[in-house]
Amino acid sequence: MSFLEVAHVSKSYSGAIALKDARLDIAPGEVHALMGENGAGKSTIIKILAGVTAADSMAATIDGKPVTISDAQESYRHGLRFIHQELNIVPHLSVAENIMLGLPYPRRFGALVDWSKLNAMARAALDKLQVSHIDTRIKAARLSTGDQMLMKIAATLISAGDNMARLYVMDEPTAALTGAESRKLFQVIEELKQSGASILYVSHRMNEVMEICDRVTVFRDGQTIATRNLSDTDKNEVIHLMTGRDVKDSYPPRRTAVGEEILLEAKALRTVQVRDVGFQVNRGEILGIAGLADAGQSAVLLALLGVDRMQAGQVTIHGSPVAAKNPSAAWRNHVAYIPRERRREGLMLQRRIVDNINLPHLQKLSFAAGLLSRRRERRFADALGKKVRLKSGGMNQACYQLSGGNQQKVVFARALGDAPELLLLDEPTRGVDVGAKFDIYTLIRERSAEGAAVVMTSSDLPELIGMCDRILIMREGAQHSIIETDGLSPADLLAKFYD
Amino acid sequence: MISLFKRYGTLVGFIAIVAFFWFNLPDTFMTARNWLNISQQISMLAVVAFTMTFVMVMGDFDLSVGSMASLSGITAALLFSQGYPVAAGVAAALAMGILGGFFNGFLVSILGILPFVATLGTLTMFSGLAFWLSDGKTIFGRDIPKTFSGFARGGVDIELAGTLALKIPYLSILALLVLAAVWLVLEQTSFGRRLYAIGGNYEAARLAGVKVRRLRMAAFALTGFGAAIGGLMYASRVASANPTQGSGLMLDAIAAVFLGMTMSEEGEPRVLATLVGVLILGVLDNGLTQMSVDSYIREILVGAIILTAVASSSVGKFRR
Amino acid sequence: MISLFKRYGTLVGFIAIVAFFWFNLPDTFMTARNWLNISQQISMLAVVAFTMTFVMVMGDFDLSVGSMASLSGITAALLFSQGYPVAAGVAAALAMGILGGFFNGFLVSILGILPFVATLGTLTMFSGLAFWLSDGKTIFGRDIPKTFSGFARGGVDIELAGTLALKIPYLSILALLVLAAVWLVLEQTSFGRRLYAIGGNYEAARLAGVKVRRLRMAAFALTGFGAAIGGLMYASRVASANPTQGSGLMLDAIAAVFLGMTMSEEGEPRVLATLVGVLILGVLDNGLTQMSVDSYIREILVGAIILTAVASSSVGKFRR
Amino acid sequence: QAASKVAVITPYLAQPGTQFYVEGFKAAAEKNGWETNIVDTAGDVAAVISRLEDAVNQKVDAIVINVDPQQVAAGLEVAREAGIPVVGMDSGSDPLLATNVTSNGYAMAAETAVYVANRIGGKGRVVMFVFDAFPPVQIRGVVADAIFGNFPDIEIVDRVTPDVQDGGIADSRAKMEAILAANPDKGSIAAVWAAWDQPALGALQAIEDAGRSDEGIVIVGMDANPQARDAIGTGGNFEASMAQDFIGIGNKAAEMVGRLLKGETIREPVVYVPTTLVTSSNVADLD
Ligand SMILES: Nc1ncnc2c1ncn2[C@@H]1O[C@H](COP(=O)(O)OP(=O)(O)OP(=O)(O)O)[C@@H](O)[C@H]1O
Ligand SMILES: Nc1ncnc2c1ncn2[C@@H]1O[C@H](COP(=O)(O)OP(=O)(O)OP(=O)(O)O)[C@@H](O)[C@H]1O
Ligand SMILES: [Mg+2]
Ligand SMILES: [Mg+2]
Repeated sequence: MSFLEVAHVSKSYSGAIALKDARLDIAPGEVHALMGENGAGKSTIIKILAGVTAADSMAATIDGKPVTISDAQESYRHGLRFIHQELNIVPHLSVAENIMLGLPYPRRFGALVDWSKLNAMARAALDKLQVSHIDTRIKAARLSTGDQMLMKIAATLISAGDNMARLYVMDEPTAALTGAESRKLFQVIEELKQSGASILYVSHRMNEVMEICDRVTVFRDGQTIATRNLSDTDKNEVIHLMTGRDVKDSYPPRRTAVGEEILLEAKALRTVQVRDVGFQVNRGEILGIAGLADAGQSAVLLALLGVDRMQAGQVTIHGSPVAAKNPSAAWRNHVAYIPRERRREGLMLQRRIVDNINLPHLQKLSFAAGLLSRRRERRFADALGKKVRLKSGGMNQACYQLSGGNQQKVVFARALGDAPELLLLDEPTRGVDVGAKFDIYTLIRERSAEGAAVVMTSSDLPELIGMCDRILIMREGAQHSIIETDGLSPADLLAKFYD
Repeated sequence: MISLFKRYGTLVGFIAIVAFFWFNLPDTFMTARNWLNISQQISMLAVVAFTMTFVMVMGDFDLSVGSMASLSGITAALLFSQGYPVAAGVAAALAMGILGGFFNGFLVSILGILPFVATLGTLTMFSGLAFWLSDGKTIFGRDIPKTFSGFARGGVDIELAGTLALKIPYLSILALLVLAAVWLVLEQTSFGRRLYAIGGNYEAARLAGVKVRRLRMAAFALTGFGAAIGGLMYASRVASANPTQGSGLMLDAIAAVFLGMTMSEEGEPRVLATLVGVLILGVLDNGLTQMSVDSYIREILVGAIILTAVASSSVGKFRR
Repeated sequence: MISLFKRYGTLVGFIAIVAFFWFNLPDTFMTARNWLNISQQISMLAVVAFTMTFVMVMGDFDLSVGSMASLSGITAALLFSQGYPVAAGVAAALAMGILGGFFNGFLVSILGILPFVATLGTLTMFSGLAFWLSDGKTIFGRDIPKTFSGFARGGVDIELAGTLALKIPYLSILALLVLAAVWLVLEQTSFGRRLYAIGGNYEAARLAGVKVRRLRMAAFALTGFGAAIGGLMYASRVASANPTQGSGLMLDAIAAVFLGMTMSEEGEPRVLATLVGVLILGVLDNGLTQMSVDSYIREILVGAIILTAVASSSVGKFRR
Repeated sequence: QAASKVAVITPYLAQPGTQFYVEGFKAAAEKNGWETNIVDTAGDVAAVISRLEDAVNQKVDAIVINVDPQQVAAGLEVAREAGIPVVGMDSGSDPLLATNVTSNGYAMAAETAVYVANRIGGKGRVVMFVFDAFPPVQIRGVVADAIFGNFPDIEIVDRVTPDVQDGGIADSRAKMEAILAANPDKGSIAAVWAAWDQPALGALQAIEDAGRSDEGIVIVGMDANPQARDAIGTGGNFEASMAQDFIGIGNKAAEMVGRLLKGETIREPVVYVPTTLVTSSNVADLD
């Protein structure tokens, strides 16, 4: 018998349908994958199960008995635990407090927080993950993104009172994790499974899903398309179910030769975060940057963009040092950048898609005296939206209403706006579905074939190997080596991160 | 339907208020003359609120506009009293506004002081300066040239069938011009678009190549400029300048912008919406006084009416 | 080192101010008596600022505290004048504060009105109510019982070697008690920690199941309660109540909290830091008066000094 | 012998009247060679107590206040304990004050109200501008109420409390414009009685601007500030105001302080300084 069964789940946001009669059932002790393209409704059903979004209609049973989920506490009492898609941390609270967020704190003297016990509980949760390097008393803001994710995972492992955790729901937990951290997570998932709990697992990484999941339910356009045992199916079928078409889960091969001309050159670069970085990238070349969490991959991009001030060294972009002075100069010189955290650093969530896409290109869209032409704005954004296959309710929709993957596409569309000659991409496919990923890879290849140089980071190692010509390895803020990707395996690459 | 009501709740509220006064003051409220009066009464607040929109678009605000308005009036009057021509006094006052605004922008944008603290500090400083320059006194009478005070009394005559039908006050016309200018800049230029981007996500705007610091400075300067215009209009209207006369403008201007914000989908300020905010404040004052409502009860009513108007539009819209 | 200075720039600024006055007023400034004076002078502002911290921790603020303080004074005085005992008047005033605070919380948290608009609306309403209840008059003289006004004059005598050495004013003691209470609640109870969570990331708190609406209401109620206490202290100190007497408290209280915020790592308010903010404002007033600085120049100086104190700590710390 | 130190503390320095008291006081103090410290608390009464404490702490020789003494009793007691004499300048009498120097507010209000009643022949509709939150002004309202109440044919149209944050002119003008709009008929308003000059000036502007200056609406104010005198001098609707001798009050207060510093005691709890009704006939004679 199923542990949790939900059926007839519908939800619409002021007219836009997110879920339409969707269904999901989860057996005890299984790892159940929930898959679907961006915007298919995965996060929405998860928020409904968590009691933080109200469904328009739903029939839920637990152990065969009908239940309601009207708020977060009720969901908790049913034994459901959540890691939501976006990293929702409270930066100025301590790690321990973030882990205990929403749960009653242990008390002494009736009212006051018992900090020792609080820290101990948080510690215990982290220990279950075999994480020992995180101090529970420091502020969450000081953790690296990967550690923040581990913190959120630890939070689900806390059991307060006699409410046994029976289902762990993880919405794209590995999107912000490095390979090694992901492995740790998979171990934990295995242990949780052994203890009899179920896991509902959302990810756009096919390999992960094939590796750790038992069954899969596929959503498309808010509807449940199918549920399969993963042993009875394969990647291609799942992708077909998701997209309704045939998409390859692979990397479009390079079709043109790397150019001769050096476009980007960094010499002995040093900023507050990185040092000893030096490399060249030719037109038509793709350089990857890899390393353990926070080894300085993103910081290299920030230095190239001119965000972090250079303390030493030199960066030239098509021969000019000016282009790397500040972001505004960089964009003007046809450098485009995709930030790591799209919500915090990339998007104006409350504003329209068209405004988000056009932001760096306003100059070019306006007449004399800075007067804008609405028509030009609209056309420009439309064309780019089409190019990245953006799924939206129109260019005037606000970005917060888009699913995560489509938000990423908006950021991508912006970067492609002005025929960039240098693309700086920090985790360009984070949270993007297979189909869209392939689209993005294709776009990167296209730009590259047109003579652009690309520098990208990714925690998805196969992606780096599949897309890049060379990979620069960072270790603790310093450049370690640059290796060719021909014949490189993910395991080889991972090994380079350690001594 | 419901969402329309939510969006335009504040506008509906405004219309309801007008309808109410029309009904209760059938003879005097809905007349061209009264509306011209209202337009003139709110013109100073309007100019300050319109230009306040520049900084509020970025999610900042400027508490110093009131004392800047006073300072601008004092500056002009002081020069008048020393025999300088009207143009010189006005120019100096406007320069003072721009300078003060840049100073605010510098504190907020370059030094990184929170706008509330920074402009509270300059509020105190500008006000102290106004007092110090004027020695705390009101400057009036012979010291204020007739051409200057005449501006606020004058207007464009509109003749109908050969007889003088109406006089559209210069003050109202000036406010309209400022409205048009602010609208153009905010809605139709890349400068304005970028201010909205800063308000939408400062970090994202910066990483997308927007020159955030410079723009923020410029926006504060424009707000200071507007405050100075407002101060001059005020001084012209009362044919005098004293170091506190602008202080009432600040909270009202911010309130007007916020009232307007309830009407935009994503809660960002729009200058046309600010106009509705200003009108609500002005009409309530005018209508309730005409109805001889006790001044204290009037205050309570104004608060309650504003909240009701806003509440209907914001239910479930903003999280914060 | 530099980062320490940035973090504690405001504190360093405060110490510099104290040192400056100590040097310039060697006989009178750094005396126990003067500090007791200062502590008493700032006690009302302190209480309002401390409790204002509750809502500012959540990223909200409350503009209505000033008029709530006035209203609370009027409520108590009115009951006194009708012969009710002191306890009844005080209880009614405090109840008024909690009620008004809940109303603010309701507007902000349930109806979703922006705090600025909501509390600007209630500012007007409370002030109107205070005027209406008191008929605009100052209530004083025989109407204020001696036990009530005596509180602000009294204190705990401290004897040294058998002679009366010092009197620690009740007002100062009360402010300290409020400080301790607010500190305990904010830093050491899960209620307070959740307020911080809401301020740090509203969405995260909501997704984690924190009852954000209810907590927000409660925080506003506490701020209203604090404003009422402040109002009573003020009324006791001036042995009278009038409907405008609290109005100066609002901007200063918010400023104090903001000043304090410059001292925390992530820019969140902390009540102990708020205390430093209050002290800066109080010490400047006290010292500059003792130095016989012209009132107008004093204003300019206060603004400039606050900005300097803050600037050093905020360079590059806050983006917004 | 060191110069005597005198602190002048007021919350109302922004108001013209107070400025003249202070000017008069300063002039006299300078002659006596005193060191004066003028302190303005910008409307905050509790801050006056604080500043009193500071002044005592600073060991000044005398203090002058311009605020209701009952409200600052806490500070006055501190001064008394320290043996520092405090003189009130238009602040009300109180046992804690050595004396209070002022004009007779009751008499002033009576004089202007009676002027209005006589000018409109004891009948007509009158708009009053009052401000009850400030005790000395509140007194004026009460006296005027009593006098108008004594004329059965005088009707009070509205008793307006203008918003004084902006100094009072602009808001009073807006209020008057609304009242004029609500009473459009010629002669429907006979007079405007204002408890101080700013609202009277605002009302004047509103009436002139509405093109109703020929209806003979009588406006009176009080305090005869320079702007009001100008208006009275032009012979328009603004007909009368009461001139307090502000400078004189300041001078007199200084005289009292001088006597106290010499060690004299002062018997009278209140010392009155004469006032004058200002109309177009005598406005030119006053400077
Ligand atoms: N607050 C909202 N307002 C309006 N529409 C919304 C809102 N939240 C989600 N949607 C819409 O609901 C649909 C489902 O979104 P959801 O976030 O569940 O997608 P998802 O399957 O999790 O996608 P992804 O893989 O990109 O995270 C999308 O079309 C999205 O635009
Ligand atoms: N995880 C945490 N997050 C935030 N603050 C904390 C945390 N742990 C401790 N603190 C702060 O540090 C202070 C001291 O903490 P500590 O755990 O040493 O408490 P304690 O007073 O020693 O209690 P006990 O006797 O139970 O150990 C606490 O009062 C609290 O303010
Ligand atoms: Mg999702
Ligand atoms: Mg301990």
